[in-house]
Amino acid sequence: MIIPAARPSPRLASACLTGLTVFLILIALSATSALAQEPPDTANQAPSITIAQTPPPSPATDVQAYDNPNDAGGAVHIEWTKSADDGGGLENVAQYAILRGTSPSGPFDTVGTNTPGTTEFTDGGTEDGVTYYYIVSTGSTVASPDGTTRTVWTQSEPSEPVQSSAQWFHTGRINSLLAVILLTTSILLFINRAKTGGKLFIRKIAGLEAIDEAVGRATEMGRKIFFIPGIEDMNNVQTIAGVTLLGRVSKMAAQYEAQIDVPVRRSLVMVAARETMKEAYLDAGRPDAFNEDTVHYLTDDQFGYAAGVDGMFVRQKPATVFYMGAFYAESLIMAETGNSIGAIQIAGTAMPAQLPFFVAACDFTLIGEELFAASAYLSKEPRQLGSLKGQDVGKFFILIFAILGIILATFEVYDLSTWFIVQ
Amino acid sequence: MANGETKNFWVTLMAIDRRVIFLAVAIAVSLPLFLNISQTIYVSPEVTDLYDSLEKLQSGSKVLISFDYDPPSAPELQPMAVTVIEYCFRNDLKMILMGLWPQGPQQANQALETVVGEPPGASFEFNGKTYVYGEDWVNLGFQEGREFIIQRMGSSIAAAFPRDYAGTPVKELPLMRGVSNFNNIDYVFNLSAGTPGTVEWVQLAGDRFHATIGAANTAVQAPMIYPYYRAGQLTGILGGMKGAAEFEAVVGVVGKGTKFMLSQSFAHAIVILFIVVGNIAFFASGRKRRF
Amino acid sequence: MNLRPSTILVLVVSAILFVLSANSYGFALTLAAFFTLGIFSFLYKDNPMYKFCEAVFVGISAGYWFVSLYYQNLLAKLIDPLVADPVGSGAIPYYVVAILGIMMLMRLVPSIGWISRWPLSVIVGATAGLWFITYLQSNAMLQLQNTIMPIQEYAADGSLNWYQSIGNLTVMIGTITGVIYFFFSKEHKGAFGTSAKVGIWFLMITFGASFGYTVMSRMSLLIGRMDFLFGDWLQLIL
Amino acid sequence: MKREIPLIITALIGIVFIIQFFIPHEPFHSLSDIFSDWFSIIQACAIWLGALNLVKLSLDKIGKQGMIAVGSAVSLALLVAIFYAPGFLAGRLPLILFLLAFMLMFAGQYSRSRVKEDWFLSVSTVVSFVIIIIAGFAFSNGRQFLEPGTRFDYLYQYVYSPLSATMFAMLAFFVASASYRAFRARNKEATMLLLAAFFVMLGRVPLGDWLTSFMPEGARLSSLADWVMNFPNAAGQRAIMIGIALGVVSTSLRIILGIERSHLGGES
Repeated sequence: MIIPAARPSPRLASACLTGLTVFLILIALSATSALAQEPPDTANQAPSITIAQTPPPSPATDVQAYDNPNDAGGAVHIEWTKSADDGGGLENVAQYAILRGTSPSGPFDTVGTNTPGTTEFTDGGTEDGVTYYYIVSTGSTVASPDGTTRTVWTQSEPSEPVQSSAQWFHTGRINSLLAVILLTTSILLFINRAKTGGKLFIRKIAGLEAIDEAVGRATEMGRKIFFIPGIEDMNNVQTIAGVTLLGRVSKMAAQYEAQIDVPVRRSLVMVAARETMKEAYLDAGRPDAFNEDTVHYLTDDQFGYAAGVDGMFVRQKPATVFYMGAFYAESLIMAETGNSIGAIQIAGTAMPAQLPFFVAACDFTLIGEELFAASAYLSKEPRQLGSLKGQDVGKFFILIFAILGIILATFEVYDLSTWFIVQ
Repeated sequence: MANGETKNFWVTLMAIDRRVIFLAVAIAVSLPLFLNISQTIYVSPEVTDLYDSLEKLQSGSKVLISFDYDPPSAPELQPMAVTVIEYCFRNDLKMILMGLWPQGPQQANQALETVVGEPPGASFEFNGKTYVYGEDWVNLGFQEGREFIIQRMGSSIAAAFPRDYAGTPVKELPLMRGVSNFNNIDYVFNLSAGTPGTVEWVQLAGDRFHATIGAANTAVQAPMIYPYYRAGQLTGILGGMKGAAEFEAVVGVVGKGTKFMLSQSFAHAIVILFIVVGNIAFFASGRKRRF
Repeated sequence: MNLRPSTILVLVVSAILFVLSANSYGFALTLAAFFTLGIFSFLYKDNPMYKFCEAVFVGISAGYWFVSLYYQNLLAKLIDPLVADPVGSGAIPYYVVAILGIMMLMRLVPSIGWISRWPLSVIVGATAGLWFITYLQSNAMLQLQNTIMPIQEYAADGSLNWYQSIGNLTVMIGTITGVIYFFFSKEHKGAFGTSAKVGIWFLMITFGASFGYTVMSRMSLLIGRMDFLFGDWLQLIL
Repeated sequence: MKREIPLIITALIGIVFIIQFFIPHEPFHSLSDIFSDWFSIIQACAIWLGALNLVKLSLDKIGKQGMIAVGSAVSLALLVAIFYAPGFLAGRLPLILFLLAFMLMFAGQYSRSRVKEDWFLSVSTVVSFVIIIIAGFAFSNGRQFLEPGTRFDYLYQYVYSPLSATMFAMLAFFVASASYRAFRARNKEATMLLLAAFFVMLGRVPLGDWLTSFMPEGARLSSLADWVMNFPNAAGQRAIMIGIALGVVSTSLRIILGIERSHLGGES
């Protein structure tokens, strides 16, 4: 394989320790000096508030303020009961202003406004540990005799004292935590089992047999095989899977003595593809038959690459074309030309927008995760195999919960869906 | 042999020069631009739902409109942007414009210009009312950082966007007073052509910070976000040019979306025709294979 | 193409002068039309005009990002705060990220290019950490949550809403069989195999819908260009 | 050193973002905010890197002749700029730095230049890059460079927009041509796909309703397309979405734990 597996080393351990120290220092720094301090809120420059006698809207009542739950502090949540003139009565409420003070007698500063009909507001500008009192002021717009309009306000009673604070655990996310633990352990367990040589079963993937047949066809016809490993670089998992499949195709080609051609768009992919092919030819016992120029770089330009591949298709009329990796809009251009010259085309990609076109224009398509499964199946690489199995555990639980939940819900026994709401 | 000749005919038909097809498409798309045929626009439920969610907003509510697209997707998304801005003006909603794509703020300015009829400047008259920059609308500009910008906005919008598109500190804009994060935003309208876009807005602004989101998408992206709509993570979806036309229909404006629908009909018709003829030719020429 | 340096010089200078002076709307539209037609000329065949337009596109878009990112990101988010408070403890993170940013640019120098892995690992680590949670929450748990529902749904008057109920059932069957198709630990045989087969049908309908929508999208883009050419530029559409 | 430190950085930052989801308390909240800001800035630098790399590659292809041309053009532009806008040197530090860097790169490439066929194209790329940079940094009112009417906006509207929009509009032609020559109902799956595509394509434009106007409302193609999009499509997309979500979770986990290192790019 191309990527060296992880090996813990003494150097790594000491480096870890250094890193951890740096990390702790960072934490300490942030705790003492509030690293991400935001500029102070300019909320108290809000428009001045006139308290007029007539015609005042009824006040909001029952103002309740409490610490905003499950946050890092710095926020208070305020709720109130609508003014009698909001959605009834005089129908003259224009807005609510939320005012904050540090004593029940004031002074109060506006921290925000909300529209009529609303009954809550979150003040995100509080300081933890300071006691605050809130009042909600109900405003209505009145016309003055001189034609201008102004807002008259009626204030509510101040709320009970409140302090904001930070929480150590988000209580709405326990289910999420359980899911994280479940997935993490099963993925790690399976990777470990694959590493220690445990047998992991993966179902037959139909596309793989099609590959063998397609390589055979090229030999029969005496024409070339083209392999396009996508247009992304080696840091894309789809490209890695594509290159793994290239190994399989090359081995078959070496055995059948079929000619293969691999035009690539990225130079790193070229290096990786050459390595893989060399190994495959060696495996097949034909190292002499491998020529490095089989894998060649065309251009980095997306449409330029597509045009280049097109030209090669038309001139060389390959019997079989493989598209395995990450593709974008150029998939269409290449698949069309491949189809028009009568090649058998086998595609595999996890790009959702390109899959439909591959299904319609190719003879066989590995859909999404099938590409990764095929790669894991072929390479027997512990990371790939283990992750695939770990994900299967996740899918298994999803299937069980879905089926069970639907049955329980349909017969109105229990609503299982509430287990999966994450706050 | 007659049979051989027919076969030859189909083979020739299949091998037709691509440029002929290109020309046919160009004509099918351009011709209807000159025609004036009235069409009934059917409005789908996902558009009605989005409109209803907008209707629930009280006047004075703050709507965040994120322009996450560039000129290539403008034919689909610009009509939706124009319509939503017009809607906000009509219903007296305050607009906070921004972009997760660098071209977004400029597309926003262009959309404003389309609605107002001139570059908006610092203030302008519209429908007999004066709108002032900083009080009725702001354009926060673009920030690189993909979904991390949304994540940052969840704790502080002013930290994610320290200055607006013209370099004014965001803290100095009256509209942004009291807007600390998503708690103070009543609605998020996302115009998206890819990544970062609707998926990120749903995952972070919606699911993590509990904002209400309506999505306008290019047609390429729209089918993939239907699960979010069904799960209530989105209030509705406007998908592609048709979504734009439907949105124009419910809001009651006649814009480019409606105007282009005829070309769109012709274009779809010709693609379907191509698929049908191509398949007939394929099967008639007997080029079936083992697979 | 064999242009002499002097010709290039003239071209370049006139281009720059043009940018500095031109503001005429009509001329600008013609310029835009020129680039539009230049790109479309590829459809006839690959030609120098297309290549030129493409080269300009590559340069202009790189420059566009370059300028945009400077003013809106680097200036507003890094340089401004450092200029405002260069010595306070609050400036530490900004200095750290300034160094990381420079390390990123070091890739331009091949011999010390490896140092760019440090900032790169910030990007990769942050993305991995954030996605780990967001995908689990929004794309797995909440989707499961919405799949779990009673099949039957009642209308406001208490009667069975057939449209919605059948729809619910469709979503449930489609989701479950689709997930079964992507389940790799069991052979597709018997009832399990049948489910997987149903799953692939659903996937095909899904791809069909995507296909139709993608065609819609691509055609819209072309309509936009045609509208520009015939409407904005030639003023033929009223 | 070359490998371990990046792995540690990846792990620490990844873990902070995960912990922060469950523990809202400091320091994780502030740390995740800082890292988000870092992400933003580093990403910006990465894009700068891409742009500069492009210039470097183009310079490599330009060759001596072109170098002289571009070099003269840039110097000339600088001169014109200085005369055009007095006080130019004051507030335009980035531009001057860029031009200096450009000159350095230019000189560096000059010594090992190779004349190639496509040097004219490379010249075009470099010149367009330089033009928009100068327009943006020197002649677009500084931070107000996005205001309608600046030269930067002009280049955006009349050069960048048509070029990028047309690039993508070409795909319409390719889709049409592929639908004629490549999309075949070759098996059951492909047939099903194409049928669904038909209904959606027709149902999503007024043409579909016009064709089925003899049917009662609610049974026309538009309603059918609605149904396909909202139920079978949503179901299939959801299955794919769940699969991808689990894939992302496991990849992220492997990256954070340092099991997956392909992003660090091969050998140290």
